[in-house]
Amino acid sequence: MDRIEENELTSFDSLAILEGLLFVAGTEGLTDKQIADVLEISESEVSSLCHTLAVKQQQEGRLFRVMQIANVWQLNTVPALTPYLRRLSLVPAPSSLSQAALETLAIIAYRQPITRAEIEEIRGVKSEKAIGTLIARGLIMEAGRAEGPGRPFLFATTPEFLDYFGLQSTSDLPPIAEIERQIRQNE
Amino acid sequence: MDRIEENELTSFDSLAILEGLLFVAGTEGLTDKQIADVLEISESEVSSLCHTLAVKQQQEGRLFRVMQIANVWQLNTVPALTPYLRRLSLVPAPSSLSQAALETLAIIAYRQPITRAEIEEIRGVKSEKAIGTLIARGLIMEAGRAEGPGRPFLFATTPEFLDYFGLQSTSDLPPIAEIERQIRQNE
Amino acid sequence: MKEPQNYQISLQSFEGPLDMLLHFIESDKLDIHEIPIAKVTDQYMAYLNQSLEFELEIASEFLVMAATLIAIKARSLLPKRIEQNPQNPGDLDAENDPEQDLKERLLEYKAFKMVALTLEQKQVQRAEHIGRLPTALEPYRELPTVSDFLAGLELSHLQEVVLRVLTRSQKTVDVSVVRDRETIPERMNTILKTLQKGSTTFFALTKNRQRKEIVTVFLAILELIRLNKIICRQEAKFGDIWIELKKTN
Repeated sequence: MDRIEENELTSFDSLAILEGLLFVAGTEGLTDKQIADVLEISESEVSSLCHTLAVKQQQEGRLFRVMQIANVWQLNTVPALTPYLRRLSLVPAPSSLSQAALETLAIIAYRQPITRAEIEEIRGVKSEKAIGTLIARGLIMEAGRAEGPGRPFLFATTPEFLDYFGLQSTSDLPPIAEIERQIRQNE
Repeated sequence: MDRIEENELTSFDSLAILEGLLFVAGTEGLTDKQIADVLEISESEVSSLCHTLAVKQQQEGRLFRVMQIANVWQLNTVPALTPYLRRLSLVPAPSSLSQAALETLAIIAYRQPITRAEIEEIRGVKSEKAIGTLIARGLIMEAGRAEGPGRPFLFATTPEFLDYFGLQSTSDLPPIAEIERQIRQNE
Repeated sequence: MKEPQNYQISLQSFEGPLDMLLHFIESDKLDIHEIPIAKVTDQYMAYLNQSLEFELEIASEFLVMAATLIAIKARSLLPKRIEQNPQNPGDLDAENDPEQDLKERLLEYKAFKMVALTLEQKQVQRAEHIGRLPTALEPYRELPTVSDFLAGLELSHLQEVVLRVLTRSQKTVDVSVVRDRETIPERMNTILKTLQKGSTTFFALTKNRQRKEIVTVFLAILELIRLNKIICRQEAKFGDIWIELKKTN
């Protein structure tokens, strides 16, 4: 009896950990290997664990679910939530952009597609919160992944961003190369 | 009996919807008003609903929780998950603020809106660099100009400041007079 | 210079002269209000001299503080110019007492340093609570248009759905009924009337119906889409199709 309970606890815990990890991973998702490494299980067990989690989420009536998309596992909302998201999208959210968000937006506009690490290198400070704000406001979006270790997400401005400024494409942004050159010379 | 079950179902559904909405809002979080509008409840009911959700999440052993920070409700992981997130490098590398930035921020938090000269008067050193860092990180912002010669900029903390330190409002910090009194007494 | 630890600490270790003075006071466990200014001044000047020896750059703030300390020390050595009047606490001399001012500044600075420490701890605690990047609500914001709803929906999907519904009750499809054009306009009107009461779905419209009627519904919907009267949306392949009236402005 004790043994069974212990196993149940362990299995329950792995599900909770798995769900927590997927929660933070967001749309980047996690691969079989990543999940297997963290939970110290074999890669072949990952799929079954994810399905167990999906069943648990369904049974508990949760409106987001683990699903496998393009070889990564990620948490996504289910269509039943859509009407509420539509309603939420119509509730006015705080509209002004912080200085940090504005800077981040400007960098993304001129240097897109760009990774978070590259943005942070240019700004010299962490920019996660600013990126979150810009995504939530529909000003930037994830646009593929960079090559290299970790294959981090690339960010780009949305079509709505261009529409707002009446631009056909980002190449219509006022040029900065000349100004940059002048700044460098003055330094 | 039927009626009770119906109520339970409704309450369960709002919790699932609430969690789904918070999931989508991510680090941006949702205000009382946003939640109330979408769920068609009064703003005064939001807090109790969120607390019910937090209890449910805890009972179900989930490793993320609804919490109120900086006047918005948001879903965040609990510290128990941090070691696993570390293994996946999903935890942003610690980038704590410098002592100078923390001191400057402390002064602005209590004395806002405040000019750079006033900050430097209290700290006894130049604080331009610290102010620059804090602006870039979105923790403080320019909030108008002071009267008097040169009309210097006034600085104030941003909502992100509250979020960064997990504060509900600046009144979460102990009154500075109280701290000074303690220092006097301890001597 | 007397204490060897002096060599281990440079001016750069301090956030400024106030920070350095606090360090002396705290390491000697002194009360801010009882600081023996003479002793602190000596320590302070020793540090400055040490920094000069090592040719370290000394920020002007440290020199200003040195001047203040020396002024206070000199003043403390002089006899009081005016006797303190106990019945006049707002004594001009007391108000301008630089030693008192310095002590108040140190007290205030120490209080903020303690807040900074609290913030440092809160920063660490907060960092343990990690959220996820938000999902953009922009796609939900605008009332979607026909093309939004139909994006990704091909007629072949509609065909698949209708075939699935048809084969749900019966294995074979009687194709001949498709030719029954007479009822399609009628069905279109019925659907439009239903939609005026609210949106509906394909499954709802075809529930408990004969396959002949189902085909008619399907064709009526196709016709209504073509006429730009309704909006259809299918969340998933083989899923139900949401149907609503197109608002005409």
